[in-house]
Amino acid sequence: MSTDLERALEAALFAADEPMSAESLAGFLRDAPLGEVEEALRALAEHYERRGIHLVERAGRWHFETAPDLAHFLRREREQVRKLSRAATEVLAIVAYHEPVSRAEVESIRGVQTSSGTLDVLMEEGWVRIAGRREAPGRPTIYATTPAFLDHFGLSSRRDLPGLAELRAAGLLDPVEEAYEDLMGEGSDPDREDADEV
Amino acid sequence: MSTDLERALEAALFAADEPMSAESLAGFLRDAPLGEVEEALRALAEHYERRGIHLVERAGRWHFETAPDLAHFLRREREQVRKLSRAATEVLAIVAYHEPVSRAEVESIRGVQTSSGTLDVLMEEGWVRIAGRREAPGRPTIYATTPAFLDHFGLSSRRDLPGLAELRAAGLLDPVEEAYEDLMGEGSDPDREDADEV
Amino acid sequence: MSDTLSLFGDNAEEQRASDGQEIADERANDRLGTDEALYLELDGWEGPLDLLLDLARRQKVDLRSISILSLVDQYLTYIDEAEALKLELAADYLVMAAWLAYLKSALLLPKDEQEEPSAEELALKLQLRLQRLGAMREAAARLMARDRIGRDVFLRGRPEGLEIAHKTRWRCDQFALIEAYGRVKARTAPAVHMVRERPVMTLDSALDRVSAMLGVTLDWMRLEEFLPPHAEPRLRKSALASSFVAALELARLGRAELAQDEVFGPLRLRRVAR
Repeated sequence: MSTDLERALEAALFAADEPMSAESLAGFLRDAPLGEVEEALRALAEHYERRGIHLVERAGRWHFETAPDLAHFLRREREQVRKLSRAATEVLAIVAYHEPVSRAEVESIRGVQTSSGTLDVLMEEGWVRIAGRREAPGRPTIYATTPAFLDHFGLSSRRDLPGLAELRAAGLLDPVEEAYEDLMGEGSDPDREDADEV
Repeated sequence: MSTDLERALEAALFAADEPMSAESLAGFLRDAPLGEVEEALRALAEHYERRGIHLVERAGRWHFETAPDLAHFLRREREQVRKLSRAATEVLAIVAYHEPVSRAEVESIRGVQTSSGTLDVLMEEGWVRIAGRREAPGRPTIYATTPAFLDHFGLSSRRDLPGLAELRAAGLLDPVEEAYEDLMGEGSDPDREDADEV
Repeated sequence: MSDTLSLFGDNAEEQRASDGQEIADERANDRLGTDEALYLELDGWEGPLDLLLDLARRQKVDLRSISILSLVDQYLTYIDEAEALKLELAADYLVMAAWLAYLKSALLLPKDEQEEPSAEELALKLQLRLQRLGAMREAAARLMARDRIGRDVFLRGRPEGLEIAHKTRWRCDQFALIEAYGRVKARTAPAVHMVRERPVMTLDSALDRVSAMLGVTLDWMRLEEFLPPHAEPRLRKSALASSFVAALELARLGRAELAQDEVFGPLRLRRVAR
């Protein structure tokens, strides 16, 4: 059974927005004797020892905190699946086809600046890893794919990635404009032909 | 001795910055069975009943708060409650006891026009919300109280409104016309005899 | 809220339970201390019904057994005195006064001379209204007297908050990967410009052809007549352009004259006789 003083201390510490010393708590409680306050604090701390909340003293000031072993309970992960962005997919493909590559090389192949966040995303997902540094001026970091990458994309090795010849045969290397025209139906635009010929 | 579940709930409710339903607590605690969570909450509430902090349920959501009997010394430093005007107090009571209620109905009970600021103050405080429109001529907006209202006034549900049952039994929540018809219809109400005496 | 609660008192609950009524009563007492106070607090009432309710409470009886007639008298007296003091009364107080004066006279009339609705009905309804307002006023006081968060009970001073870590899983399939590579390669492949071979008439051959044909006649000839007669359309366009430039060149050299009668009209050409 907790004493009235313990109850009052409990409430005061709970509502306080910063840790409180025994002195200031005693002042709060209509100037209760300091010795009694300290004793009550120790009794309270003992009561909470095996509970989900602990009463702890740090640098002479007391506060409640959640039990350290429960920290993982107080954090919930919410997973959210999103489609990898076009830029990230391109970077991943370049790393896969050219590994190991530096960021500068990825950019030169893509022809576009690549934000550093893009490689971070790929590394966080576990598809790309840092594969060391290139022995070249500036010793740039180089990147490569991981086994998890092969797993996820159903490849047994990087050699399974279709080569350039196959890409071409599949129409995947056609310049964008031509591919567009293919889609729109070839030569179906006689006006356009005439327009070319003046 | 508290169980692991109780400890986890204790910590979660302690750390939470808003009241939590049993469902969301269960979700937090790695999807613990709802029944067990509810049971543990009741056990915890009982444990805290005689302590300086209470675990209370308001509108289906749980939170810790300081014991009411310790109010006066905690209050010393922190008067956090905005003072409500008398008009706002009355409008709040009318909304709470009659909800959902239109502004015209509030005005007919009070016998005065309600300035729009009054309802705004209550809505800003988060105690009153718009609850749709009444399917009646003019489709007037109707108002009701919020879970935050129950929270603030320490009510588990609207059924806990002080004197609600008595007011209802006495017909004091019925409109005047209805009450009048009832009185005339029965004619056996001794109160009415008194009332007629002029 | 009473200040008499002791820190560790056990009877706090009971005390608080009666606070609502106390508050309502206190306010009524404050308000109704003296008649003088009545006038001075004119702004304190929220309309005539509020004033009537306070007057009714003065009768110190249950609202169900108040005397409407004496209530009407009190109200009318109050209004009269307020007017005597030249206090400005809001219109609704005067409207209520007029209505109550009517009610009073109706209540004093013999019943059989009354119209519908009867004075008794009006009086009863007024009483019912006062009861309802009184009930809500009391309910409001009891509500305000409850243990309120931030006044009587307090929440945790500084909660850590529960953390919800949002983790994103990325989705991508093999085709999207390969397609992306194709896209990159296609986009960045060195551009090779191939010029298709096309049937053309060069300026030189047009110059030869036009000057040769000019030698044949002195008459004006349309530019089109210098073009190869059976040329396919694309060659014909090229020949037209080259022949036009050739004609300009010959004119510049003084070997030919050019004429065009109107804008976009036929362009004619003839040899300059020497």
